[in-house]
Amino acid sequence: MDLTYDERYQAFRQEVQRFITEHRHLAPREIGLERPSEEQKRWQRLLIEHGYAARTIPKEYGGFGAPMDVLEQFIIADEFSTAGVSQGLSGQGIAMLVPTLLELGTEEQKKQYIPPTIRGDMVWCQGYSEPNAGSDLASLRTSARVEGDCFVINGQKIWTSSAHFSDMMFCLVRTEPDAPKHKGISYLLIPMTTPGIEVRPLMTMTGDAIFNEVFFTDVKVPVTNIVGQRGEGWKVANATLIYERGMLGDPNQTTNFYKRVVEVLQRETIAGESIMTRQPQLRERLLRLQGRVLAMRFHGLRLLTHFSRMEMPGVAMLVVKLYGTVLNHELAALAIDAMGELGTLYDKDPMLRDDGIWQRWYMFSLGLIIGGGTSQIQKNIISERGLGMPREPRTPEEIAASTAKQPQS
Amino acid sequence: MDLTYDERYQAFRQEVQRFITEHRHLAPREIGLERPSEEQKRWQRLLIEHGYAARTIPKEYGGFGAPMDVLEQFIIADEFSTAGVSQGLSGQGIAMLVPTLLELGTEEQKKQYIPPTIRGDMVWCQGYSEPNAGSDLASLRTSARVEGDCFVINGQKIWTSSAHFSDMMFCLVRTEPDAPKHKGISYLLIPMTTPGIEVRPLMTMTGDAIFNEVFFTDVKVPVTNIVGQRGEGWKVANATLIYERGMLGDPNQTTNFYKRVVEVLQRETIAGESIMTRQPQLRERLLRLQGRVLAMRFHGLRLLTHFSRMEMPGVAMLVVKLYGTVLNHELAALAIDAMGELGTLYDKDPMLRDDGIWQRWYMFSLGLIIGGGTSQIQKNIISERGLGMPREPRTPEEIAASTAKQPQS
Amino acid sequence: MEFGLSEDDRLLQDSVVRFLTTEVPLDRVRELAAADTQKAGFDSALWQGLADLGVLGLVVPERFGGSGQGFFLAALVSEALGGVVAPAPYVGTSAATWALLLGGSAAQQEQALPEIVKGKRRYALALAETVAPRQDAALRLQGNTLHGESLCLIDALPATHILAATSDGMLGVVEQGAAGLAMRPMQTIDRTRSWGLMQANGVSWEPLGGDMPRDQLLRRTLAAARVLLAADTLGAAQTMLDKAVAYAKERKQFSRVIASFQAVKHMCAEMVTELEPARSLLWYAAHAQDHVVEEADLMACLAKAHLGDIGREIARSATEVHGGMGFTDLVGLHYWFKRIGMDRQLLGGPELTREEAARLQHFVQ
Amino acid sequence: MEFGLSEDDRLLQDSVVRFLTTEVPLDRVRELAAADTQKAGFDSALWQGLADLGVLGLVVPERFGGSGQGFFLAALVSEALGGVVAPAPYVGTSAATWALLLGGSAAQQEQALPEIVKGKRRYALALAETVAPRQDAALRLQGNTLHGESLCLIDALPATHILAATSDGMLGVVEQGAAGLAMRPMQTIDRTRSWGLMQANGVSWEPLGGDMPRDQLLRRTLAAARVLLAADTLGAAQTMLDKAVAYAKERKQFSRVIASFQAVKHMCAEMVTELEPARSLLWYAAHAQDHVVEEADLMACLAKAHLGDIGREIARSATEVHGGMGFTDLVGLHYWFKRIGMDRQLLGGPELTREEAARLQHFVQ
Repeated sequence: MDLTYDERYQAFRQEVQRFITEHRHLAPREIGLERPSEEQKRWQRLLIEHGYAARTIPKEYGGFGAPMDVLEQFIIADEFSTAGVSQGLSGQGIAMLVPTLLELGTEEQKKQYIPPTIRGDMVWCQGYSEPNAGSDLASLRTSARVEGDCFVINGQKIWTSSAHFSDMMFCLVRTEPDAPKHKGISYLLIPMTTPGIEVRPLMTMTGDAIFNEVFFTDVKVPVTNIVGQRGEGWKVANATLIYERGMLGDPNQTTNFYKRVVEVLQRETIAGESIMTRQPQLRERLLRLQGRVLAMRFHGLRLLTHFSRMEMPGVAMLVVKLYGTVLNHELAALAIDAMGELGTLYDKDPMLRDDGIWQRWYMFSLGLIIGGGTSQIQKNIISERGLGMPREPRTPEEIAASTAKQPQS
Repeated sequence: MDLTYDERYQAFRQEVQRFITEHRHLAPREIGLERPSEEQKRWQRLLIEHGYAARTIPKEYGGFGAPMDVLEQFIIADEFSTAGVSQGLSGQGIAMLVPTLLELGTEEQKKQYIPPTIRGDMVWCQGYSEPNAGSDLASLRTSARVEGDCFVINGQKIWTSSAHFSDMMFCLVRTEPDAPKHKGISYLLIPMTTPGIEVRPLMTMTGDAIFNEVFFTDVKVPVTNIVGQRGEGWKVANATLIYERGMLGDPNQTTNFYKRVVEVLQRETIAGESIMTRQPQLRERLLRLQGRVLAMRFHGLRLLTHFSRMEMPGVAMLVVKLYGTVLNHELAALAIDAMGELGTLYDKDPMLRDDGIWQRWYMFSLGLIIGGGTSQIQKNIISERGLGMPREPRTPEEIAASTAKQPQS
Repeated sequence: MEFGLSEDDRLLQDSVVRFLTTEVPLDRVRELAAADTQKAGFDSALWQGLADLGVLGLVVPERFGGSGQGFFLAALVSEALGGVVAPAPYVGTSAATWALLLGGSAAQQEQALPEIVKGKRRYALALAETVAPRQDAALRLQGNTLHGESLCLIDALPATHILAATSDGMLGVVEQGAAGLAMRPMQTIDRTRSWGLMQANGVSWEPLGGDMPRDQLLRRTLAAARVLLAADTLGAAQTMLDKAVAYAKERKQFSRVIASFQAVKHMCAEMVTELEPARSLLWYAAHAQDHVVEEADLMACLAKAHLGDIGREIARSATEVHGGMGFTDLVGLHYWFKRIGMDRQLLGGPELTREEAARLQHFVQ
Repeated sequence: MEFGLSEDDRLLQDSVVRFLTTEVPLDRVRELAAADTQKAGFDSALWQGLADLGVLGLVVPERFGGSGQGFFLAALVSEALGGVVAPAPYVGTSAATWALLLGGSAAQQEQALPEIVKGKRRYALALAETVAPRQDAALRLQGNTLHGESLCLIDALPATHILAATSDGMLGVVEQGAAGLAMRPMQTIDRTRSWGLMQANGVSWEPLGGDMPRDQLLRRTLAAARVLLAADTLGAAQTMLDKAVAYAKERKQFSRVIASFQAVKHMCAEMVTELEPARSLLWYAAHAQDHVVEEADLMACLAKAHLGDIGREIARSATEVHGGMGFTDLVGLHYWFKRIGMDRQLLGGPELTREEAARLQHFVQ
């Protein structure tokens, strides 16, 4: 154990701090769920220029071109997060499409899509989930048949966040209807302005519509808009799905969240006395969660060390999403309980605390427990990949479904 | 809702109370895990004579011969339990064998076995479980082949409580090795003095040996010692298994247990102050458990009402074992925590509290969560029989195993 | 000895459930939830229908137009309303009816009860501060008029009257729209009922004038309200469980219905294992309000806390069984989720009501 | 930045684990557990072996014969010992070593530390009353001698010395067998270590004579002992999980290994999901004892509480995965179950140590 950083990293940290101090007046407020503003794009370009965004993306594709160094990445994230300054654009184009193209795209695709994407000029949405293919993504039904030099797409996607303001979608479709389940899928890039695409907002329990349903009726895209080979879309997507699953626990965010819960217990009162002193039962819950928050934070450092040593962390990595999402949910639940009746306020009530984040997070974190693989699926993955336990034996029907062609229902 | 009892039952309750007052000086101390003493057998005979034991067993088999009335049964149990007076002998002969014989035994079997069993002169143990057939009882391997007018038994049983002082065992054995799994089993009655039987105590985590392993080497019993038909043992046993599963939650016992936990929190101190006032976190746990204890108690009354109306309570009945065993475990855990370091005392330490029941019950109730169908099996039963959810689809191997003959390993 | 529903209980329960199934389809809930907060949480036709069914007079003696069948049935009705997340000010009105019965003067009873039974009078509850005063809110008497503020009134806007407690525990009634009274809606997660904040600036107030001592009356009123809230949670949780089981039997993943996966089965088994004994506890707590008075408030505290906790768990699990669909508005499951979340926080969350139960049993001062 | 085991750490850990795997087979544990309580919980050959491995000098500077590698490694050793439920007085001796390092006079260090490293001196801890005095037990100084009683001494009988705290928080050392000292074994669930009660009637006592303020020394000593106990739990819980997974892969029911049932898989997944982040917390708490002194006692409190809670859960679940076999003595799983149960209760259960953590952060007075 050595939690100090060597001189090179200390210097790097100071450099990041200096950048933040000098430029924070230019930083936009935390980036919301809308198309990037001009201000945000300017900030993004500044970050790229200094290597604090798109750091490891090659210069020829508009990035900073630094070699991969997870400690540097960590220091950047840590400093920006501590300072409360925007780390630039996120979104599925940057998080998922760009890594995929870098690995499996053609040279033309890389040149065409990566530069505008990382600058925020081209916004992407992800078309994976379907109403009948949730955890079981491989059973998707949206089809693409070839007509001339085009794919013609029909079907429906769901959970498509930011579809209503995206330029493009990266999308999984079934191109080989006669192939076994996992083998008939291709990975296409679809301009959202193509005729035949309809985007409908999908309201969630929080009352927001950050997701959409997207309907395709005879949507035509050139056959060159495929990434990887026909029928190999499952593999193309899976590389980044793993990436996404690993990303879903953010110790910095949870730590900040915990600190705000402490404030809630200190601030809220009954008969003028703070909840912290008046309700030892809730204090106990807070301390219990503090142990878990710290465990998560140190666990993040442990994983970081594994990555910096180029080691695979194994099961220690697989548990992160399950642990983190449940923890966020519990933190929000405690804050709500500490506020008693007032913990139920929502929307724009004048007495609303903290902009209503607690109820919103309580629900949204439940969505995260479910989303990207429910906790049930997570536990399957942990036990199988992490502990080497066997898959459930397949039933005769499953064996049939995975080898035969898709049902035509 | 009407929690009053009509006059007939009020009179009955008074009669029971009167009996207890007049005779309690004759009652033995709580009956332990040994062969009934003469005093206990005298008490048992007195109870039968007055109809407080073997109440509904026909007179010709030595019982009291009253018609079934669940409210009467409840009142008897309630009054004896409240008064802390022994309700007479229990044990697997009385609880399981006698009901089985009444339903499926021959007239000779009833006459031969029931009278001495209910008087405590004949003690039984149960031979169902085997080392390789725990939850999956139907895969048992102990075999009985016919030679002349005898079954010849070979194999091993486990979890055989009271085997070391029993006269007889009722036992499941495989008599038709070529039949499918559930269909090759027979239900035999075996004198424990038969040559070839070896009983070895089975130590458990509590340090007690209330269970045994029983080994059979060429053990011969007459072919007439079968209950029901050859190959139908599974059905014979299942009638009483259901009975056993329902019996495992006893609200009176849990209520008494809860009261003792309250005493622990009031009695134990830190720096002279009771845990009840000093540790509000533990008080909260106590109150949380109180809610559950009361829920269980009232739930018992609800089930009683169903039975008295000759209704099947459905899922409400199926949840009892899971709920009750976990609750007992949690109560013991709280008592241990309230005692801090002293909660770890065991065996015969001079400072031991309450004869060491807390740690013993903490472990024993975990055993009950596991025993008689683990909580996993319970949840299968609840979801399938209670909520109508489908069984897991069977794998090709399972289908083969349940239709083909037993593996000869 | 009958611990359970009698034939009559079942008849009433069936008729209420049948009525609500027809009258409160999910679309109606959506519509009212989307209305502005002045109108949210109240369907006047539904209320009149409930009055016509006789549901508002269950605890009211026959001489005042009710059927006098007792509190247990009122709790069953609350459960049924929770089951369909009905937009009806039932908890407030029923708890106030109970307070009037126990603590109103003969004249007050004569005036109010027949109107309640007919659905003409509806009550909000301004009691939050007697449990846990937050934001320094309080109602105080100056002379004969009421001053101050009360938060999170239950069934605030549809009410014609408000049952309000002063900070020293006296119960009385204020008329909606009285001079000096300002009532504003509070926006909460639950838009199937109505929530409000009242400010009183010299409002005319009529104390309940019966014989029951002030403390006892307040305790019994709180107990009734808590049991009704717990019953509401029970009904909502049962519906969520039913929906989860039904969805699991329908939804296919990996070529089989998800109800055949052991993990899903066990989640459902755990829900029902909590729910059924909790129903028995709730039944007793409701029964105790009428028939075991010495246990009425203890049982109400414990039932409220217990249902609050298991309701939260069931709301989560049932949502999770629905997968992503549970998180959307498409199946509307969130109305139940939020209703349960609301019930939990009102008139003392689990930790507060358990602490009260500890005091009632002299476990602590 | 290296949050994890260095190459050297791993080498040491491997050699300790290898040594323990050979030297502490389950049969040896059984044998010592069955011995009478005077002898239970101590294997002198094992202790000498640990001394020969250098394990007793990890925190001791080289000039006293140790290797001065730091507390983190001592915690790794405690984890390894918990992993095999080793009958060794490690927690007591290591915590006392730490106290001597921080708060002993030069002379005391010179005298004690080389003996500790060689395995000749072993320490019991009489500290329970500084956390939560029960049964009115207390140790008090009268003049220069010690009077009173202390309960649940850790590593009581194998000790040659006792590190004891007076009720006003002063630490000092008593010799086993000193005049006026009575030590009797206490019988607990855990027979893999030794527990005792000491009665002092004018026992000669030597206070630690270094410069560290009394309060601080006591807090740092408690923190060290708590981290060692938490590490012991971590090791024991990891073994229980490993055994559960291995058993599940072997055991067949319904024609398939139980590891292929989703319910069993998920139980194991839940265990490891708790255990891995807890390991990270424990690592930091151990590291903090040496390197982040200002967080040393807070982290120790939180780690002890957290491992105490998840240890209990894992002990239950792992037993349950073993089915009936887990309840028997046949696989010996209960030695781990009881060891975890013991660690949890010592020097403050989860609720008490969390309350201490709350005070340390000024959340409450």
